Amino acid sequence: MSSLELDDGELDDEVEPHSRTGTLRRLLDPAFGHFVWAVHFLAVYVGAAVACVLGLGAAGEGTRTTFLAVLVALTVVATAVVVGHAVWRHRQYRDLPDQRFRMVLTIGNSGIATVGIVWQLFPILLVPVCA
Amino acid sequence: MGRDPRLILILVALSLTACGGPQSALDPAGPSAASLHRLGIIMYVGATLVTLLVTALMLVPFLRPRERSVNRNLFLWGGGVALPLLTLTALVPYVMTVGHETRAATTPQQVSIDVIGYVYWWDVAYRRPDGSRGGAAANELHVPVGEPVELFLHAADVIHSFWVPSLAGKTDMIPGRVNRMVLQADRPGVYRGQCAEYCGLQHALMAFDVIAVPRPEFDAWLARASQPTGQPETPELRQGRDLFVSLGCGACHAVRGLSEARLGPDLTQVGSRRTLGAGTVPGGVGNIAGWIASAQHLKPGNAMPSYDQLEGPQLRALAAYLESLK
Amino acid sequence: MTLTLDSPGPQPTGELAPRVAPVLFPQSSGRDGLERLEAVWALPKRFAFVTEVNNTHLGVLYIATGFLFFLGAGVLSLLMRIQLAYPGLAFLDAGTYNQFFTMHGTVMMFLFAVPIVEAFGVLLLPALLGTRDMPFPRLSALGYWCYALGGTLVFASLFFNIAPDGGWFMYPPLTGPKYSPGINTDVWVLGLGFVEIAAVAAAVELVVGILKTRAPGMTLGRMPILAWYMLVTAGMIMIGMPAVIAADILLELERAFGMPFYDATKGGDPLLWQHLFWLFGHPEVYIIFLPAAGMVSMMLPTFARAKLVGYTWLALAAISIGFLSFGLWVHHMYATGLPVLSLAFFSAASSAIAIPMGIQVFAWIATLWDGKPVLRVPLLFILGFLFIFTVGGLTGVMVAAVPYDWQVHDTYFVVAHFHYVLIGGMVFPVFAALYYWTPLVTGRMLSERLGRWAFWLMFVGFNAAFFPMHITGLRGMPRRVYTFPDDVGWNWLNLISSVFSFVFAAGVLVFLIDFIRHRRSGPEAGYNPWDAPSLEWLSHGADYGFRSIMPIRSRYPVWEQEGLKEDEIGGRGFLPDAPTREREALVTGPITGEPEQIIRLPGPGWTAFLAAAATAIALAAGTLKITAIALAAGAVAAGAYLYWLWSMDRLAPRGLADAGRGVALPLYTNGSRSVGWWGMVVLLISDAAVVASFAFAYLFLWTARPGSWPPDGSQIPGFLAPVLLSAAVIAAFILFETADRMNQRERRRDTTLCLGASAVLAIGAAVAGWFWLRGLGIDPTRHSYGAAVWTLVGTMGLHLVMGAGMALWCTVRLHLGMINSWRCLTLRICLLWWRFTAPVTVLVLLMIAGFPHVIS
Amino acid sequence: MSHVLNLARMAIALMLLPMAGCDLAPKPLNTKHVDEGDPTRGLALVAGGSYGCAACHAIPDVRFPKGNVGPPLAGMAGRSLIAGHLPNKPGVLVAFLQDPPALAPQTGMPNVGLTTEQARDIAAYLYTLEAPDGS
Repeated sequence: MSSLELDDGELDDEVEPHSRTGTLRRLLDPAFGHFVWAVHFLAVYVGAAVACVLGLGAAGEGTRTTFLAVLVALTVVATAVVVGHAVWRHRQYRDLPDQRFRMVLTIGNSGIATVGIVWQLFPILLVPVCA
Repeated sequence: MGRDPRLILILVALSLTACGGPQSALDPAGPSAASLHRLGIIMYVGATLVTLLVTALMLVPFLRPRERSVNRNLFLWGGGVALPLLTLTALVPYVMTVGHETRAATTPQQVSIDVIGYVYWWDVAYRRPDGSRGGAAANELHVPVGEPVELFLHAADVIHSFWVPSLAGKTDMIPGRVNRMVLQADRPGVYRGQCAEYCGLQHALMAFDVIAVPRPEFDAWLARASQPTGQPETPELRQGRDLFVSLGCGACHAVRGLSEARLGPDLTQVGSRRTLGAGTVPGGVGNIAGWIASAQHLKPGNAMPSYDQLEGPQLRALAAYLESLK
Repeated sequence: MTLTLDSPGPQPTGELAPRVAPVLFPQSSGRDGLERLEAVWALPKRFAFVTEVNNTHLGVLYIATGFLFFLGAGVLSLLMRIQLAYPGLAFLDAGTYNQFFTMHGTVMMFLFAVPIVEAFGVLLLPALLGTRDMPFPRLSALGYWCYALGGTLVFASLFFNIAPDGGWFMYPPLTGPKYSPGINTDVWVLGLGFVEIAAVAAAVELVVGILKTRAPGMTLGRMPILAWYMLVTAGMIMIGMPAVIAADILLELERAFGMPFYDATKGGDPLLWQHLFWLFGHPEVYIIFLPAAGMVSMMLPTFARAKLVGYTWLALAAISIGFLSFGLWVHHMYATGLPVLSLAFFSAASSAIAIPMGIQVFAWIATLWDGKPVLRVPLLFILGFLFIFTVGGLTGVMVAAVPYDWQVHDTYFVVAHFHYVLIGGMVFPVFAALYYWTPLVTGRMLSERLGRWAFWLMFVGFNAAFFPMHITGLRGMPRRVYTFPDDVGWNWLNLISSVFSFVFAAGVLVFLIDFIRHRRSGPEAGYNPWDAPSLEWLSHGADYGFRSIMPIRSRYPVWEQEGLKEDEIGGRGFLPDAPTREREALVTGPITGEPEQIIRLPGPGWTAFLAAAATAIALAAGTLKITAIALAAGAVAAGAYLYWLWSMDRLAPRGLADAGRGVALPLYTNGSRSVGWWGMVVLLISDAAVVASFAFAYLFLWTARPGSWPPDGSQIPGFLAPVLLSAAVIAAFILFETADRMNQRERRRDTTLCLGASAVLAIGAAVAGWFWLRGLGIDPTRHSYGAAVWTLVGTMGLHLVMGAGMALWCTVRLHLGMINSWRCLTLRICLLWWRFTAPVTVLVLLMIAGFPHVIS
Repeated sequence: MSHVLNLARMAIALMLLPMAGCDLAPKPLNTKHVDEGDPTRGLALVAGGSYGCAACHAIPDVRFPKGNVGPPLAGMAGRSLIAGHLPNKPGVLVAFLQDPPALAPQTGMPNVGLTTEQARDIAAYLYTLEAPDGS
C-alpha cells in the first residue's frame, strides 16, 4: 500500500532555489552551456565566412593575425562564461540532494559544450584563413 | 558475432592491399591523394581497434556473468569521456594539417586549366599566361608529371563534382562560383575521374581521364592542341570534313581552324581520345561511327542527337575525318 | 522569454484539498467508474475508425503505415541492387533508376524513419509517462492522416512515372524549373512539405505531452529515459524541420513563380539550398537515431536485469547530441569549395559529438555488465545495433575529417557509412522494439526461434552487403550511378553487395511471416511478459491506458513501487472514473510533475481526418494543376480547420473538480499552466525558425555576391516607411495587449474597440508594406534580392493578416460569452502570436531598410 | 492399386513429353568453322570495345553497349547473308570484317583496322552465336 502514501512534499520534491523564474527558462537552464556553444560557433563561423567574403584572404599578415586573435579571445570568453555558469549552479545545488539530477545535467552539458568550444581553437590556430 | 571482428580485420587488410584500379583512392599517385590515404590508414586502424574493444566489452557479460556490480566510473569516464576525448584531441589537430596541398599557391609558370562541367561532359581549356583561353580539349586533361597544376572549376548548368581519386579529393563545380584546386601526378599514367555529384539522367556516364606525361611530351601535346588542324588529305577525309560543315556539327563542336562553337566537346583532337561520350565508349573510328549514328541510344538524354539519316558511306567518311583529327 | 510571454493574470488555481469534499464531478473508484471509463474510451465501430484520435490506436496505425513504406522502399533498393549486380546491365533504365534511388532515400528518410520513431513516441509515451493520452489527440490524428495520405501520394507517383528524380536532397539548379521542368519535383516539394508539417505537428504534441501530461510525482529526473530522448528529438524537429520547409517554399516559389533563389544567372545561389537543407538534414540523422537510442535504453534494463547505468549521463548525452548536431550541417558541403577554415570549424564540432556518443555506448555496455543479461530476441537486435552503429559512428568520425571526406564524399563509402548509421542506429533498434512491444499491442508473443533467424539473416546480410561498399567507394565508385564500367575493379564488390542485400531482405521477410503467424498462434503474453520496469506494461494495452493514474516515485516504478498494479487496478490512483462522460487526463507541472488541472480531451470526430484528406486532395490537385478540385478541396479543408479552432477552448465550469485521492483540481487554466499555451509557444519557436531561415536566405545571398546591395537596380529602401510601418505594427500589438487588460476588468466594450482597432491597423500595415515594396521598384522575379525581400516582407504581412484575423475571432467569441475575465485562454494565445509577430516584424523591417546602409 | 500407379506413370510421361521433345528437336548444325580462329580471343576483342563493334551491334555476350546502328549479331552462325548481299561464309566474313567497304561499298561499317588474326578470331566468335530459342 506504500504507493498510496502521497503527501505534498513528495509531489513537489524538485523545488529549485530560483523557482520564481519562468518555467521555460528553468527548463532550458541545464542546457545553458550549449546555448553559449551555439552562439560561439555561429560567431566564429559567420565571422570567418564574412571576413573572407570581404577580402581577408588578400589582406596583409597583420590583419589576419588580428582577426585570429579576436577569434581566440571570443573562444576564451565563451569558455569562461560556460565554466562560470556551471560553477555558479554547482554552488547553488551542491547542498540540495533533490537537485543532484539537475546539477549533474547542467555540469555535464557545460562540460561537453566546453569541449566543443575549446576544440574550435584547433581550426583557428592550425588552418590557413580563407584558403 | 564473435567472428565479425576478424572478418572486419580481414576486410580492412583487403581494402589496404587491393589497391588496384585506375580510379582508386587506395592507389594514390599524387601528394594530395597520398596524404589523404595516410590519414585514412591511421583512421582505419584506430576504428578497427575501437570496434574490437566495443565488441569485446559488449560480449563479455554473456560469456562470464559477474557477481560484483560494475565500476560505473571506469565505463562512463574512461570509455565514454576519456577515450573519445583523448583520441580525438590527438586526431583533430592532425586532420587540420592534412590536405592543404589542394589549396596551395602556385607560381605563374605552372599550368592553369579551366574545367567546365556540362551535362554530362567536361570542357577543358588551358589558360595562357595572360589568362586567355589557349589549347582546349574535352573529357581529357593532359598534365605534366611531377608539377602542381592549378584547376579552375566551373559549372555551365547544374552542379557537378570533379574527382580523380588517385590524384586528389573531389571539388564541386557550382553554377555562379569558381572553385580552385591544385592537382599533381607523381608518376606518368592515365588516371580515371568521374563526376561525383548527381547531375541528372546520365550522371553515371560522365567520366574523364587525366593523362600525366613528362613535361616535353606535354608541351608538344599542348602546342598541337593550340594549332589549327591540318587539311584533309584523301577524298574520303575531305568528304568527311565537308559533311562536318554541311551537317552543322560545327554549330556545337569546335575543330580548331574550322569552327569555334563550344556547346559540345572540342573535337580538335578527337581521333586521339581514349573515350567518347565522356567515358561512354572507347575511342576509335568504329566507336566514332557508332556514336554519330546513335548517340541517343548509347547515352540517352545527352545533348547530341543521333545522326541516323546518314548513308553508309557518309557515316564512314565523317567518322574517318574525325578519327584523323589527332 | 517566459517572463515576457507569460503575463500574470487571474488563474483558477488548483489546491490540494485532501479532506474537503470536491465540488464537481466526484470520481468513483468502483465498478460504475470503470464502466464509464470504458464507455468513454471505447473505439468507434467499423469504418468510423478513421474518426478515432486515441494515441494507442493512432500509434499502431502510424507504425504499420511506416513499416509499409519501409517495405516499399526496400523493394526499390532490391531492384536497384539487381541493376548494379553486373556492370552495364540494362535491367532498369537511367530514368527509372534515378526515380528509384530518389524515392528510396526520400521514402526511407521522410516516410519511414522519422515517422516511425515519432509513431513509437505517440504509441508509448502516454503509457510510459503514466497518463491516458497526448494533450492534443486531434493534432495527433491530423499529423497521422497528413502523413499517411501525403506519403501515399508521393509513393504512388512512382506508378505514374512522375516520381521525383533529383536525389533525396534535391539539389537545385538540377531541380529548378530549367533542368526539371516536369512535375516530378513538385510532387516531392509539395508531398514532402505536407509530411514535414505533419512531423512538426507530432513534435508539438510530443513536447507538450512530455512536459505537461506526466503522472503526478514524475519529476524530470524520474521520467523514463525514452521521454528524454523524445523530448530532445521533438525539440530538434521543431527547429530543424522549419529550415527544410523554408527551403521547400523557396524552391516552389522559384519553380512556380520564377523567384530566383537558386538560379545563379539571376543572383541566386545553389549553395543556399544546401545550407538550408543540411541545417535540417544533418540533425535529421540524429532525429532518427535518438528515439531509437531511447528505445534501446528502455529495453536494456529489462534484459540486463539491472537499472540503467548512468541515467543522468544518457539524458545529458541526448541533450548534447541535440544541440551539437546543429553544428554539423556543412558536414555535407566539404567539397563545395568553401574556405578550409570554415569547413574545419564543422570538423571540430563533429568531433565533439563523439563524446556524448561514447557516453551512450559505454553506458549501455556498463548496464549489460551490471546485470545478468538474458539473451532474448530484442537484446540480440540491440547487440547487433551496438556493433553496427559503432562501425557507422567510427566511419562518421572519418567523414567528419574534412580532407578525408574529399575522397569519400558522394561515393559508396558514404553509402556504406550512412546505412551503417541508419540501419544500425535505427532499423535494428526498431526491430528490437517491434519484438519487445508487440505483446503490449497484440497480447501475444512473437516467436523466439524465428526471431533469431530474422536477426542472423539481417545481421549477416547487412554486413556482407554494406561492408564491401566502403571499399567500392574508396576504389572510386560514386553513388547515384545507374551503371558502371566493367574495367575499373568494382565488379565483385557490387555482386557481393547485391547478393547479400537479398539475404537482408530475407530476414525482414522472416519477421513478417512471424508477425502474421503470431496473431493466431503466438503464446499469450499476459501481464508484463518481459518483467520490465516501466509503466507501459502496467496499462497492458487498454484503450484508456490505466484504470487510474498512479503517483510515481521512481524511475523504475514497476520494479520498485510495491502494490502499484493492485492500486492501479483498484482505482486508487487519480481519475479512476469519467464522471463528465468525456475523456479526461491530468495536466502536471513541466518540472515537478505536480498535478495542475484536469483536461477533457476530444473523443472520436471527423474534423482531423476530414481536414487532412481535404488538404491532401487540394495539394494533389494543385500539383496536377486541376484548379477547380484544388479550390473546392481547399475550401473544405479551411472549413474543417475553422470548425476545429472554434471547438477549442471549450466551456468548462470554473470550479474545482475531483481528481481522485482527495485532490481537487481546476478544469480550466490560463497562461503557462494550460497545454494550449505550451502548444502555441512550441509552434512559435518553429515559426521563428522559418522566419530566421528566410532572413538567412536574404543575408546569404548577399555574401554569395558581395557588392552593391540592392544589386538589381531597385531603390535602396529608406527609413521613413519602415519606421511608420513599425509604429503601426507596434500600435496594433499594444492595442491587443490593452484588449487583454480590458477583458480582465470585464470591460467588454473597450475590449472590442481595442481588438477592432488592432485588426484595422494590422491589415493597414500589411497593405502599406505591399505598396512600399512596389514603390521601391523591387521585383521578385528579376533578381534574388527582390525575391528574398518579398518573401520576408510577405511572410510578416501574412503574420499581420493572421493577427488581424485573431482579433476578429476573439471579438466574436467575446460577444458570444466564450471569453470573459477568467476564461481568456483564446485571447492569451492570440496575444502570444502578437508578442512574437510585432517584434519580429520590426526586426525584419529594420534589416531590410538598414542592411544596405550598413554594408555600403 | 496398380491401376492408380499406371495412371500416375502416364501422367508423368505426359508431363515429360514436351521436355523430351525439346531434346529431340533437330539442332541447327554449326558447319561454320574458321581456321585458326579462337572464339575466346574474338570475344575479348569484341568486348574490349576499342573496335566499336558493340557501339553499333547488339552482341549477346556484351552487356554494354548494345548498339542499334547495325543488325544484332545474335544468330550470326545461322544467317545466310552478310550486309544483305554477301554469302555468310567464313572466308567472306573474315574479309568483310577486315575491310567492309571493299566488299559492300554502301555499308556504314568502317574499316576499323583489324589484322587478319583478329578478324579470324572475331569471325570464330561470331560463328558461336546461334539463333536464340524460339526465333
